[in-house]
Amino acid sequence: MSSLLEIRNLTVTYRFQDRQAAAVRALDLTIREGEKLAIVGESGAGKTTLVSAIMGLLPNSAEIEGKIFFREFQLNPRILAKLRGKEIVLIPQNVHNSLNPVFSVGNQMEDLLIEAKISPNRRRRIILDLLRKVRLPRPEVIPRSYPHQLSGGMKQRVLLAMGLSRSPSLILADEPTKGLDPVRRVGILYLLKQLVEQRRQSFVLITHDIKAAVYLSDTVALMYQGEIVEVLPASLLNTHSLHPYTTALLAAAPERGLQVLRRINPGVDSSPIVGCSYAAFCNLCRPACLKQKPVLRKVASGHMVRCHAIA
Amino acid sequence: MLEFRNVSKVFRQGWLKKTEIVAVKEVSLLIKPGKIFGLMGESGSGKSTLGKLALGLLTPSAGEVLWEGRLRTNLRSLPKEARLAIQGISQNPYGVFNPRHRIGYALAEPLIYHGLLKNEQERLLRIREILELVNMEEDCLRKYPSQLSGGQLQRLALARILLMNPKLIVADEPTTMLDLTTQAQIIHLLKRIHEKKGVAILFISHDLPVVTALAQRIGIMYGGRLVEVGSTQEILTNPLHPYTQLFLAAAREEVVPELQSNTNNSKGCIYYGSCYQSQELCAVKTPELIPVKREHLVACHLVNAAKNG
Amino acid sequence: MGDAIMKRISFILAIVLLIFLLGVALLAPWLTLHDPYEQNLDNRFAKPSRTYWFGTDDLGRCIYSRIILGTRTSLFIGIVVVSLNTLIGTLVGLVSGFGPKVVDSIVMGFIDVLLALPGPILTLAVAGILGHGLLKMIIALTFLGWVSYARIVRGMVLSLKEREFVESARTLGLGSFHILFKHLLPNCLGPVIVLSSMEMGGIIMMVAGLSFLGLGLQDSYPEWGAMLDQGKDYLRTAPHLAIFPGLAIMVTVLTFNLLGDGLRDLLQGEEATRLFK
Amino acid sequence: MGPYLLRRLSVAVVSLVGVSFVTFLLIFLVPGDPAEMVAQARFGHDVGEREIEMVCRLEGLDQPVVFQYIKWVRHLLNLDLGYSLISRQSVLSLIWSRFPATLLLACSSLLLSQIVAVPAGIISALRKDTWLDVVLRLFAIWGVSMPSFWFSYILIIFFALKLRVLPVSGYGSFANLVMPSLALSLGIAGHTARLLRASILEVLQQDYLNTARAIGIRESKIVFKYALKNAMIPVLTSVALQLSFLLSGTVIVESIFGWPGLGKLILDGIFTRDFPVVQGCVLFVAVCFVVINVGVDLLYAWLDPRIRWEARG
Repeated sequence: MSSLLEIRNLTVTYRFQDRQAAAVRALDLTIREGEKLAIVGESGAGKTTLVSAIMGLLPNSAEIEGKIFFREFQLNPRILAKLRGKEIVLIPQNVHNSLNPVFSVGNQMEDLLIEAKISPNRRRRIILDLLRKVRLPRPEVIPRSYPHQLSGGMKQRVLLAMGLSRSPSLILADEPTKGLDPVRRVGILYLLKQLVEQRRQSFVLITHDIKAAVYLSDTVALMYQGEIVEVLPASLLNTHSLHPYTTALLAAAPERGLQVLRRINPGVDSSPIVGCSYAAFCNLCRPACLKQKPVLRKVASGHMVRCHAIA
Repeated sequence: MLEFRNVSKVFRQGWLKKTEIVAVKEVSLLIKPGKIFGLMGESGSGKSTLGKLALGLLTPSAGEVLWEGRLRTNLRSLPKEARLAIQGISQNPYGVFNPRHRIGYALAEPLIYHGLLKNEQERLLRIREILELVNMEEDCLRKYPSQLSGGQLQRLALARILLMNPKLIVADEPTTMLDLTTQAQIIHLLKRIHEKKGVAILFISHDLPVVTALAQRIGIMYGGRLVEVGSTQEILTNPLHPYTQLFLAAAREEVVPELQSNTNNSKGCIYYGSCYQSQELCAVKTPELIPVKREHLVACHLVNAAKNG
Repeated sequence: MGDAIMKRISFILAIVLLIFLLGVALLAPWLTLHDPYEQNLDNRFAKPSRTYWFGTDDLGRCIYSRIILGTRTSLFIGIVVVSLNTLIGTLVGLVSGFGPKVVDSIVMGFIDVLLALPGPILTLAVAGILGHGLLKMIIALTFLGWVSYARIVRGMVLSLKEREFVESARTLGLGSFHILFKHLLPNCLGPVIVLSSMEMGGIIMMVAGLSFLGLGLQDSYPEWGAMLDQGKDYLRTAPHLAIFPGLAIMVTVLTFNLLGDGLRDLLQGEEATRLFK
Repeated sequence: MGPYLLRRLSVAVVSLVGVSFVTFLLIFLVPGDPAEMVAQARFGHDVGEREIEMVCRLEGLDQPVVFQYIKWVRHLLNLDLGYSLISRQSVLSLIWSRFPATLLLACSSLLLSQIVAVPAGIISALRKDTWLDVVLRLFAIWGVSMPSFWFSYILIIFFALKLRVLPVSGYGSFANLVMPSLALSLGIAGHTARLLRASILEVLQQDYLNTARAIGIRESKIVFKYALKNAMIPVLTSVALQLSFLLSGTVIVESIFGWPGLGKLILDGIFTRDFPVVQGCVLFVAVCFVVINVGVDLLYAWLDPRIRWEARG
């Protein structure tokens, strides 16, 4: 598979008055054609910043360094403006405020089809097809409704339908299962699974939900403090993960007995400039970890780890 | 000790209060001292409203909330101890503390207000003791809420209510906004407090694994009604209500049929529209919550019919 | 970054101007060049000069000295009226937002009717009917002035009431008055202060307007609006009669508007800082 | 929409009742005996006890307040606002004769201010933090801080006295309209530009705009369709308020430029102590106020579907 999206040495820093904070640090990532990738991490790991950087939708307070290539083209705001919707699409996290409250759903969907230069007489049918595809109940009344008349789940599906409207090569979904109860969560997971499997295009799932990541993707990348600490095939996540952070994260799941493996190493900076960023909480921490930043090293086919303690 | 007797809560909205939203409908439930009760259900099932009714933040539209046999509807008429016996922690730890007060003040405020520990030395000692219990350093007392993380704030929220010596803690989705690792810490903490202090907990959540890890008994709510109550073991191994079965299957990540929006059919079973085995009776008569076994109650005509027949 | 500097500069400017205005108002008697009431009919309409910085008016009085003393009048009325409005409005808003629903409905019904009244013209009518005098002017300006504060405070209280920290204060058994003054009021103050600053400019303009129409204080009293009114017949021959008092009004109003903007940005900045953390 | 309309109209009716009551009460603010006042106006300054008593009985001023109010309202419902104490004309006909002038001035200055303010506000928000924004914002805050009466003087000095291109005062020709409109529109323009800028900046931060970008709506459409409609909603209220203000608050400018409108009528009424006229004008403006507010609410509901829904739900 050839690479679809390639991120090289990406650093994103937020500035606010005289303070600054790096949300993504020197990150390298390749998404191949047709790959289903999950980026897993806790809040503050920089997941959302990463997708915003890919989409070119970072706020003004963010400074961006590094390069992003899409099919060999280096992305810049002008190219991105053309690619968004057509080639790359983001399904946002906050579904409640993601549709414009003063326009009907149909009106907003139609705008997308106008962008795609689809003739007016075909638009209605296409909209209905899309709404059926995301399995919304009563798809014929949805275009006439306004966003506030829809439930959160319905809005999420409408956004998904909008994202699919131009069959983009890459879909990014930001936390689609966040805060959902089991029944709704399974509903959206199943729908996503169907849509992802039907298509040969690439899919990136941003989530903190490990089970969802395993269910929907072939590859999982774990993020901690703006860095990718481990990449491995999804099927191996539960059994073969190596990084101490991954281990701690998996152990904290209720099914694994809510174990707290993370400990606090006294006197270690929790966001160091040199050294491993996980050193402050790592139960395998050794002197080398404080002095030098580990690199992402290949340990097996399709498995990479950023850790001094893992040879 | 905390008892809901046929409690309903209806919110009225709109012009001339014409639109009624039934959040909780005819719920009867007993929460026993020193136990952890897990209340589950989808969003909008009324579980948070029930929590607020327990805390006295809402008054029931019908029915009674009793605490140790006394009506809890009029908080002012209760003695201070009974009033403070139920305390809560909420979903959003970032909002629990007044952004303009330091943590130290926030912790001491209720003690000062109620004149519980008048001596400043004693007060500080007690606060230190509690901080140690929740694993927080003393230097947080000088900080403002905005300087602390969600996990830390949740622990401090817990510390503040522990200072009141509650007999029941209503924990309304206390970990949904927290990370996995932080969630594990808070759950452990709740468990430790429960064991050490013998305090009862009403744990409200839609996260089945978390609830089963904590609770001894579980109640399932749907559409404002309690549809099934039983011991954790019993619910996990022998769920009887069709909705409970669906909920458990979904939590195991099995593909489940999608729920129809429940039509506001006041006559029949609340789950009628989505049920895979509904009968004629279900459309016209609301099933009552009836024990099928000791300590296992279900509100379903089919289950009752099976039991009787 | 440019924005931050611009904001800072205009805010600093506002504070400097405010200190200047307050200083002038406090020290007015020592800053005048001549007796502001002294008429000198031999020296009417004198152009600005070294002895009469802003010239003299139609009665030969020193315009500069009258403007200096007028600062006192404007700021005094402005501060009194805004304080009264803020106090009444905040109290009504707190009671309405936090009290029982019945009280809220009644108060809000009342406020809705007051808001349906045409504010400026009613103020004018009330001032006109009541007649001249300081107290009457203050009454006319407070008559409807408090309503906007009440509405804002009520809205804030209603939304704060739903916040977790107020709910938890209630379950911790804290009394209503305690919650009201210790938790709700401090969180309402920011926007109220911003509104007060913005209103201050409006009130000072209104005072000048009423005086200009001859509905304010007594004629001889040094007041900017009244001075402008005196200048209206001499626009062709002696425009300085009208130019300087108007300038004083504009600078004062601008000061409070800039101050309000600055305070609002400060408040938003504080919230942003909280979010950033 | 139906229930919403009904609700708005019922609120309007309540407001009208309140307004009528408050205006009725105005007469009690008058220092001294209203009967004496009426008698003085009718029979000259040196009235005796007998005349005062007669007026008192005739006008029902000796009856309880409630009866007087009911009587007053009954007159109002017959469109009878009473008669001027000075000219003896009916107040309503006086108002009708003056209203066109005020309406003309109000509309022209509102139009003028919006023509300037809307582009200024949009440019200022879209070019945030550039020198253009800084200049526009300075203009806006200056406009808000400028007393209309002083600005009128400056206009007169410059255009009428120095350049001699416009008449100082008067009514009737287009040239007469220019300066009063300018004087009134400055403050409104500043206000609207500031509000529009803030409103657009607020909307630009909303998630739905970023989402629209993320799913591929072009930037121009995002700004001119998605952002602008949302941003205009709060501005609309303000414009309506300005219109109400213009219908009443033009008193100063009308008196400076000798514009024969409602403001001048009120002011003359105040000075001649012609209270029925003052009362009638206040009531008339208040009714306009209520009508405009209902209109704005309907427009609001048309623009923002959430409001329609809220009323239904």
